[in-house]
Amino acid sequence: MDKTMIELKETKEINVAEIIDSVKSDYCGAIDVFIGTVRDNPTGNKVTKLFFESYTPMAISELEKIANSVKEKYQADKVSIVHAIGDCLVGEIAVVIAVSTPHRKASFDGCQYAINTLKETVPIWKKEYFEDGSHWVFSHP
Amino acid sequence: MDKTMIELKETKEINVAEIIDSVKSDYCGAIDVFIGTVRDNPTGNKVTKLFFESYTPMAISELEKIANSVKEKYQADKVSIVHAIGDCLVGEIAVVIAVSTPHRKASFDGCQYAINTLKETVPIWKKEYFEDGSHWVFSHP
Amino acid sequence: MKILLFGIAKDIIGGNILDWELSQSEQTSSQLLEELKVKYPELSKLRSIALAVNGEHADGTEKVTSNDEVALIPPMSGG
Amino acid sequence: MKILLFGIAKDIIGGNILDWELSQSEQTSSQLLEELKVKYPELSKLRSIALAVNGEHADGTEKVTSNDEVALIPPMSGG
Repeated sequence: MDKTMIELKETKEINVAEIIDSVKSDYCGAIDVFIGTVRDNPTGNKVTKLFFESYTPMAISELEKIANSVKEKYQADKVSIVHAIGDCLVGEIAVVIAVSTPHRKASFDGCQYAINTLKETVPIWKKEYFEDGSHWVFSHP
Repeated sequence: MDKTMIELKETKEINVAEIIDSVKSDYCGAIDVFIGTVRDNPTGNKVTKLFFESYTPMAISELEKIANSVKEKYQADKVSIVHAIGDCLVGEIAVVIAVSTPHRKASFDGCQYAINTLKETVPIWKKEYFEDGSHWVFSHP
Repeated sequence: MKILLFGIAKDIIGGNILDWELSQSEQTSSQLLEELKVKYPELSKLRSIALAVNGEHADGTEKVTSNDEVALIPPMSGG
Repeated sequence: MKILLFGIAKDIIGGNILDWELSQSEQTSSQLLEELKVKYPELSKLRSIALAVNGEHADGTEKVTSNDEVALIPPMSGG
């Protein structure tokens, strides 16, 4: 039974243990998991929250393309990707990617490829809120 | 409060969510987690179980050295490493490494450095059991 | 036709959806994007601006009619 | 002195601990290792064999006395 997950959901609904469980495989000795969390800015403006919005059907379709690429390029057995939508406070989870592979190097390479590609191709937009305002990230040069 | 973990324990006692929680940090946007599991051999001898033994005080000391190196070399904020000891069945967890860093690339690099170094320097020995016998891994050329 | 708006494109154009009349019954996605930039010059000040046609990133050559689902894609920032 | 044994070294020598008399009251860890290999030639057939002295990987130059904690380190295979 394939339990892998390609989902957008509220950060409070993201269950890392469930995502890891979804990629377990008896023929894989390695799972790499990347967790992106909301980081406070150590210098400068204090981040109060992030807000994520998505073009949902296309975002899911692009995430599925990434999962399939990781399987093809890195011989991954299972790939799950869950991204937060809506408000996210400092310390909360923005994204989780889990990749299982027979051997360890491919799990790191596949997971890193997935997060790098997600940032380039998945229609999700992040708004940063500070104590004195807000802006859509990466919008302006 | 520092909740990071450097431990050897039975596989059934290893709690991945607790380990991930132990490296969370408001100033880190990235956590990379490597989970090594017992893999069945898709070709050839079927693995029935693994058995891990350790020279425990030295193993803990070597794991602490690795965690400190990851902090120094990759600017990691927190590093936890938990390795299984005793019997481990197919699908069970042998090792979990979690690394939190401000930015994502360092989390992948630091976690990969940690598992590669663990295999070279930490006095833990693995015996593989097959249906028709057993052997200490890597003992003979 | 309706063009879906996200992120900063909503702030520039106003609202989640733009009602838009194609200048020809069929045109390429790059032509459509150029016309949108003429109407909303603020779009050209973004780090990047592109279209998606029927849920796929457009490369500019797609033929667009009023039956297609078109979305404006400002710089993405997931992760 | 007692030398701690692990993994395949236990199978070769027998038991978890080897009772061993140093040939000199103080000698280098490399001398001790050579003497162990002479007594237990199967150790030389391993992919690698080394000592730890007081919980640190030995580089061969350490001075070993009967007060030190010494362990035989066959090829490690954690992870």
